[in-house]
Amino acid sequence: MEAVLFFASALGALGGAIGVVALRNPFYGVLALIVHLFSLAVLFLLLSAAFVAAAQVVVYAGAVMVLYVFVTAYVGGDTESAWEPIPGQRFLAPLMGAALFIELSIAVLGSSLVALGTHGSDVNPSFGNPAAIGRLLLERFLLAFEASSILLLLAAVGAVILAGRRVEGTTRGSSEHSSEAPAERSEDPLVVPSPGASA
Amino acid sequence: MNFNAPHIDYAALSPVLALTVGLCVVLLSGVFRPLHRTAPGLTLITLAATAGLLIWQWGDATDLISGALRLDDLAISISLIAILTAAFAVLFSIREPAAEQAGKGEYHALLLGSVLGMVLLAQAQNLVSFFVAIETLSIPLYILCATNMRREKSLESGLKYLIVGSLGSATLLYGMALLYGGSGSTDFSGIAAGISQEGVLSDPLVLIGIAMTAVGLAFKTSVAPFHQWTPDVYEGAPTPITSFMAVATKAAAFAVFVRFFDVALAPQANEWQPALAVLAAISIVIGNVGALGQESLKRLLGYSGIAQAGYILGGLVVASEAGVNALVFYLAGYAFMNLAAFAVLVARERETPYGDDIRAVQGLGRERPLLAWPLTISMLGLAGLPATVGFIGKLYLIEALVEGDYTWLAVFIAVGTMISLAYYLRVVAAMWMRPGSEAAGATPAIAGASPEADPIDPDAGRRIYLVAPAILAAAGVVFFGVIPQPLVEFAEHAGSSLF
Amino acid sequence: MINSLLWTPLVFGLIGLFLPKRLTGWWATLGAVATLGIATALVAGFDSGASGLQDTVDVNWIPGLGVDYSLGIDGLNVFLVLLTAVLWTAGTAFAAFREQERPHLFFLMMLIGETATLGSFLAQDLLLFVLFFDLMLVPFYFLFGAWGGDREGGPTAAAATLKMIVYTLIGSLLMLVAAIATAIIAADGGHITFSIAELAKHPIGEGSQRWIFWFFAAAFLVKMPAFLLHGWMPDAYRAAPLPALAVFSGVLAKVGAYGFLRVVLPLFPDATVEFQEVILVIALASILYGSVMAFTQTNVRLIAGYSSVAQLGFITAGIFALSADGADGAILQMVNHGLVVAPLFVIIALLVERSGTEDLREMGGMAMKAPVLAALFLIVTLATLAMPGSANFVGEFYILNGLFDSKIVFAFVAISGVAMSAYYALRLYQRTMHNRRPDGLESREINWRDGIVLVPLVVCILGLALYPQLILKRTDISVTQAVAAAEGPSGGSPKTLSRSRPGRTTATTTQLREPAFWETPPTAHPRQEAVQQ
Amino acid sequence: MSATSWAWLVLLFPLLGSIAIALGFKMLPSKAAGAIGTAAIGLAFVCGVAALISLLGEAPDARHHASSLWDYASVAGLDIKLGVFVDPLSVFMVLVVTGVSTLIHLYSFGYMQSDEGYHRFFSYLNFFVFSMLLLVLAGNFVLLIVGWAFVGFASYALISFWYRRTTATRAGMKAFVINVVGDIGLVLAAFLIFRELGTFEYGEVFARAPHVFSSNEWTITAICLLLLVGAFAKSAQLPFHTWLPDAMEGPTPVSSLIHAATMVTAGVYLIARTHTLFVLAPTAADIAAFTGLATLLVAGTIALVMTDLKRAIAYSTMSQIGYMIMGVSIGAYSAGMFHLMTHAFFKALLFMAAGSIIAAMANNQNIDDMKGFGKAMRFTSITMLCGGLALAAFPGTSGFFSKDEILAYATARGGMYEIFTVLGYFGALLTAIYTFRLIFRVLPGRPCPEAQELIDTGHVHHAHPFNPATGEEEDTDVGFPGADHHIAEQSWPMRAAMGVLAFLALFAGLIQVPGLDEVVTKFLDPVFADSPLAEIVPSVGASWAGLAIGATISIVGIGIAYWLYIARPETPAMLIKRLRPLHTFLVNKWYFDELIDVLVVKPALAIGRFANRTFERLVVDGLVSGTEDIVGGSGRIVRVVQSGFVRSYALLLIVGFAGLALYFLLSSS
Amino acid sequence: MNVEWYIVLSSLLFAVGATGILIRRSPVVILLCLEIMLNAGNLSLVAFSKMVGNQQGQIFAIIVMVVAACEVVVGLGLIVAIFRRKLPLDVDELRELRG
Repeated sequence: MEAVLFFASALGALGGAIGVVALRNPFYGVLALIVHLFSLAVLFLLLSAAFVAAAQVVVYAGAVMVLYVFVTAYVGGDTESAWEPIPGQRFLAPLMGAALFIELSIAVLGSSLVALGTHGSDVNPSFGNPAAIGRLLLERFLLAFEASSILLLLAAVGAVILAGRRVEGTTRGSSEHSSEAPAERSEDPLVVPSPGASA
Repeated sequence: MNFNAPHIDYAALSPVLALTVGLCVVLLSGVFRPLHRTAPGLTLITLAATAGLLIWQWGDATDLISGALRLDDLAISISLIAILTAAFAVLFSIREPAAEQAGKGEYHALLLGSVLGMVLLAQAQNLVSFFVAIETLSIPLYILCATNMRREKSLESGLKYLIVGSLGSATLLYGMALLYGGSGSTDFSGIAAGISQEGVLSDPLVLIGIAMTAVGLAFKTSVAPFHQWTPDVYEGAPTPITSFMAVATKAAAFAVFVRFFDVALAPQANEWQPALAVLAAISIVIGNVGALGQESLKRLLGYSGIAQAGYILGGLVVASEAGVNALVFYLAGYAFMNLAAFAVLVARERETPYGDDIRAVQGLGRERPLLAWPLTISMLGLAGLPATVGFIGKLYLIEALVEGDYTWLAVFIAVGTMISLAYYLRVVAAMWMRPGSEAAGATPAIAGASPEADPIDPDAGRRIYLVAPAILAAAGVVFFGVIPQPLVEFAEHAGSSLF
Repeated sequence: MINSLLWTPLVFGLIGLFLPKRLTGWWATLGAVATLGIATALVAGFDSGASGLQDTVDVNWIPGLGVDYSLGIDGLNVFLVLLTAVLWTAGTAFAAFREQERPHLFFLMMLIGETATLGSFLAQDLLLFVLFFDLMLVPFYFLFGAWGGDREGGPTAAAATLKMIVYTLIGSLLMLVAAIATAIIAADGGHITFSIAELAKHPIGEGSQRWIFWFFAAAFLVKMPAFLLHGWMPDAYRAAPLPALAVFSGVLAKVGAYGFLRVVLPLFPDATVEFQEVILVIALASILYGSVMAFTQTNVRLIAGYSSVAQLGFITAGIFALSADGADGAILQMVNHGLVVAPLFVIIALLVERSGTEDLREMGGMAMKAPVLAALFLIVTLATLAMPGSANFVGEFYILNGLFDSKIVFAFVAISGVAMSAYYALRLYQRTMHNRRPDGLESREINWRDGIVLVPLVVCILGLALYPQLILKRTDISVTQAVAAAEGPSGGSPKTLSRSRPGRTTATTTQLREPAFWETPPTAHPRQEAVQQ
Repeated sequence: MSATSWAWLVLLFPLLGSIAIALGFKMLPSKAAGAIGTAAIGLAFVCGVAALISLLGEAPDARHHASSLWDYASVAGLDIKLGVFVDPLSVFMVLVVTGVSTLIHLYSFGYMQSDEGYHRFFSYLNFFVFSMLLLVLAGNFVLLIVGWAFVGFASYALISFWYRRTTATRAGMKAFVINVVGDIGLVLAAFLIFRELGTFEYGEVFARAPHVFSSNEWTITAICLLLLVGAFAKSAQLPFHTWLPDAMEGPTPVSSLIHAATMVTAGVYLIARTHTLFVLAPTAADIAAFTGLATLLVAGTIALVMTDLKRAIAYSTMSQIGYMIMGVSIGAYSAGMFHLMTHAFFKALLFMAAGSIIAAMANNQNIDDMKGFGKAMRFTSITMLCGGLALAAFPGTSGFFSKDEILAYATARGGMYEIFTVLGYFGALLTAIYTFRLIFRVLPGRPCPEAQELIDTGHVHHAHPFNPATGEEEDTDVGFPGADHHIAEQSWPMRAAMGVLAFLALFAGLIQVPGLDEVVTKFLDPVFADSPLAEIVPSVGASWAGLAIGATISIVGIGIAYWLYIARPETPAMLIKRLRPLHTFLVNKWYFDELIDVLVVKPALAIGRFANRTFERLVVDGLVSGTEDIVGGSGRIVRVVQSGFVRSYALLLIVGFAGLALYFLLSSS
Repeated sequence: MNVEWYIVLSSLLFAVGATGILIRRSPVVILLCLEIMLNAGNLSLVAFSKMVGNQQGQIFAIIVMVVAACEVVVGLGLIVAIFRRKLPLDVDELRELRG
């Protein structure tokens, strides 16, 4: 049963990933990623990480993906041409990908860690449930928790600065100096669902 | 279910808290229009307060928040360097168009956020806080690089930095995961214990983990071959931000580099030492030859930064106390030298049409001696000529290297320095041995110049907030070159706190 | 005392920045003169009998790194210090008499240069030595680059100077590594010290001596410059402003040779002995090549430049004869060459002013209205070609004698350089002062300003010619100690060598008490066997 | 006062004179300069005489003193003092040098009257005398070398005295360089001596040498040969002689003082001084002797065809010095020294006469243009005749006794040394011929225009001089004797000097008549007592026999000359036509210059050109530019890789990681 | 199911993501690929946390999600800014900075 689930979701994750890489249209890419994320969530569950799985669904499939959809919609998901300007890139890139994979798997398979070969230490049912995670977050990893919240804040600010300002766009080459950029807060759709909520 | 909050030593945490509070205040000042002019002031105050608190903590080492952080002299010294740099950057940012466009409050808030990331990074001794800190450091920088949104280059640099940087952090993350798997702990001490037990030593999994973390950190410290973002981002970013990145990022990243490798991965030292030594050598060569024939001074400094990173990495490679001392010392000196140079750069960028092109400093010796001297001193210092802190720093590094049986790397440093003269002295020559290029007329279509940006401010070269820092930093370069002992002791504290 | 000697120039230079333009030159000259005064006092107070350092300063400078600020004078450097002071006075005065652009910077650099040079002579701490050694380059980089002349068809002054700096720093950076390595290997885990005296007490293992020796040698040979490493010299010399060039080739080249005596011989005796021949070959090559180049050059600066290459070759050969007399001669020759080449460049400057060209072929007949200049030039020329009776001759005589005793073949080759020097020196004199005078070339008598620069130098030359012992007897003790380390294995000194023929020495020693030759010798056998011929 | 203190004074006066004139060149009137110069040398001569007296006051064995002022350079086992060594030999030389110099100064006082460089001339001249005295009085080899080089320099300075004259400067350079070669020989000899004996002092060297060296071993031979290099270079012996004829570019008094009377004989003095060593190295001695002989003959033959008055005399000088070298090398020490003295007299005189004539010819030196000066310049021609007779060893004259004494000794020594006698006499024949060739072509006959002008108007001929070699006009403003010249007839100092010398040339021989009085031999005996060769003494009878032969030979020679140039004036031309190749060979001076040019000068210049054009550019600069290119090139590569494509940056990052990971994986397994 | 499987899968995902970054030119897709790489990290973290039996890995994973979210936000913000400037949304077109 577990094996079936694993392989199914593994295929899902992998398929999603490959889809992202392969699909020319970014919009489909986003959709592929969602598949990828959900199947990952399943894997997390298999690994008895309930809360992580939940977060994965909520944060990613929820917030982040919405962002992606918005942006792709906004900038227009036109398919990119197959033209490759960098010599050797097309040949080297997959090669390197393969190299990465081979090296990593050699590391894993060649590792002498006995635990790898096992099913993992068998854990009590409370392992990874929200309570346990929450306790750890607030006790052991309090700092990381707080810091990440500040990080979110900064990211939000950044998004506001970058996307929120109506700077008269000066295309490349032209050199017109717009005086000080107007600093009024624009309720940009992009910032509203900033994942700060989810933390 | 009972919940017992961890014990928190607020005294030791105070610097971080101060920064956080300051960050919020500055951000708010930006929100309320009338106050946003006070942002720089507030930022400086925050930095000053943080620095004060850090100095207050000088000398004692404490674990914070159940071992997430460790505030010791290494952390404090590096944080101080970062804060100093940030202060300078704030001064440089006055009348900086990027700051105007981003809004002073937000701009400075992001700056402070990055500084916070650095302070945390310098203290981090747990993979999680390590990762969070390094991201807290980087993400604001991604943004800041792009803040001069009128200039395409600024945006481009932001995007490049973001993409490659995230790639780097992804690699770092994966390495951390492997190490966590290999050792079963996220604490540095736990990792050290975990990987030093029989059977795990030189286990491929762990080694690959080390490799990946090394890549991540090497990326942040712009060590070749993970350096390529450096010149582009340095050139594209607003100059004050470049100056901040060039020094502070390196310092913080090296701090955690040292802590992670010399503490957590110490058991595997003789596995990674040769590898890192080779990286150091590579970046010395690439950085120095890359800087030859650059027209844009920021680019030039970018490449020179790569080379310098190579030198500094040497201090880490030997994994000895002397090595760490040398590393901290060199970072401090490097801060002075770079800040002096960037102060002049900012001034010239604003008062000439040449942007950061080398032509911007031609004839500076006649025209603005007060700017020419600092740049000259900093160039001589970076070239490691005597009576500058650069010389002592190199001396320190070489001594550590030779002691650690890495003489060949020391020779590399020597040879690299020799190559580096070719471009450092080119700048000096441009200042003292060429007529001023003002006569050449303002033709702003120049590599490295910033065409679409930034109105010219004809007397930027006289602005106290640029000239004073320049002279100050230059004075530091010479002072610590002649009387290095104080700085040496500063560095020795840092080193002794690790070993 | 020694501190004031070292820092006086710098202090004067810095104060000079705040004086009005026209005063700076005089102020700088004053500073140089003051330094000269102190130096003279030091030499006067120097005790020729005592061995070891005299009035030393030794302060912990960077305890963390084991670097001390330790200065001192002994036989090796005492006269080089004096030479430095003398030449700088001359050079500064010469420059002060002329209009300089940006005089503040110019004279500041001149004086910084003096401090750096004095420092490298005085330093008794290996690292301090290296530091000053490198520091010397900085002021001269500015002097050559900013006040030098660009050559059409050639590199700009800046480029030529850059070449020089990079070239000379190759060596000195490697030297930095080597110095540190020496200290650490010697410390062997213990407390690190860079004190030369300490390091000399227990030399490091032969294996490490080998590469360290070459790192130091590289630095010194480039500085001199020696054959094959002189690539920077022609361009730099053609670019350099003459007052600066006078002190540069007068003093800085000597630092290299001095370094061999001060550092290499005492610290790396085994390597020194091992590589003696190699260095000697380089030295000979420098002598021959320098001479040959000198008598084919047409640019007056380069004639002087290549002649110094040859001269420095002699000095190196003297040092690496590894015998007391060779090294004595080397020191003497360093001072002599400094005293000769500086006025030579001053004179060249005057000639160029008069003829408006640096090409030998376009000069001539200038002695006509300038008998005094001609006379001074003649004296300098004769000293340059080591005319017997000049101190230079004594120097070369000692050098070659030392070489003759240790490596006779090298001596024979080296001495051919003497003949060539006669030719190129005289050629320089004749082609400029004698022969027909091209049109549009004025022959003007030297004016009193240049006179008071030139005449004292010439007087020094003459004084030394009459009494070279003045230097020799003060340097001998230290020199003997310096070579002693290396001398033992190689067996260089004349005494040991002539002792190596016991039968003879007994004869001579007994003969000392015998009646002199005009009385009929006790044994008649030489006479008879001569008769049988 | 002791002899040594007199010796110091001897040195002092000329030096002071030189310095005084040099410093006072602006205020001193020219006559005063000349006076000071002459007086200084005169005083030196007086002091020399005083030294002689105080020396004669002692027992013959004790006639030697060393004294030193201060340590010149003595450390590290070398002990070099500033010291003089006084013994009969050096005093003898001092007397000859100072004596002749005084007269020549006197001559120059008149001769150089109209020369712009009057001060310079006398300053140089005094300096030369000082150097020459230093050479002869030096107490050790180093000081000897110093004096040796000083005279070399003085000779250079005086040869190129008229320094706008390119031929003069070239000649000066040639003389100087060849002399330096000689110096090097001496220096090396000194090194060897020090290496073997551990000292430079004459006294100790000569004392130790016999005990240290076994006869003819290579070291002592080497020492002597090196000494000979110095001697030959200075004394213009083969193959180092080529500078001497060119040296005639200098003013005539210089030729007469330096290149006839004193300096060029320094080599003879050197051999005599170091005879102790040569006794130990017979091979070297013989080499010296044969070289002397060769020079004697070669120079003699060349002198037969020279048409330049001074050069002809110069070659005769060479051959006469050949006699001396021969003499002192085979052991006829006092004879050699005696010939040195007499030769100084008559050769100086000949040059003075020649100078007087050349002045009358307005600096034209070609004897083809000269004729009939016998009528025009009585005094000059008479003195010239005296000198000629002495040179041709006419019976009773000084040359007669001195030359034949050498040959007599050679006969007495016997063995292969007979060769020297025979060829020596042949040389004497040549001497007589070429001497009187000059005299017969210049003095008698129908006066040439210049001479005629002198007879008619009493004025010396004026012409703007030009350089025969280059054809360019002399510029007289540097002191080339311009407008008016001075001849003996019109200036008393010249006459005085020439008169005295004429007397000496004729009668100085009488102090050394075999069997009667042998003043010189007796005086010098203590010096050479230690030499076994000194014991060989030709019997009086043999000597007189020799004299008889010599007399006949010289008379025959003069006869031949008369027959050729007076009785049958057309024969020479015919001979030349018949012996064309031989003549050209001689006119080109046996092609020695060309030989040296090919062997030494051209190679050196070629090497120089190679080093300058090829080596410097390719190798030396190649080293620099090569490294520059490598570094710069790699820099360009780096910049190309920095393509601006963010994806390629990412690629490099991944590649770097892959490499790193690979390394770790390999190291783990 | 053995932990190895998870790790191998995660490394595969990591490689795929990297390849994506290397070959795709639209910044949006590149961000997506970054997500994949980070998720690969997460997967291994969680797997290891199961293996070693402590939850630190899971915490780490959560934090990583947050960080990833931040990067996304900033990245998208940049993309929008670039788009607003009428600059091409193609990383290969953005190469003013080079050399």
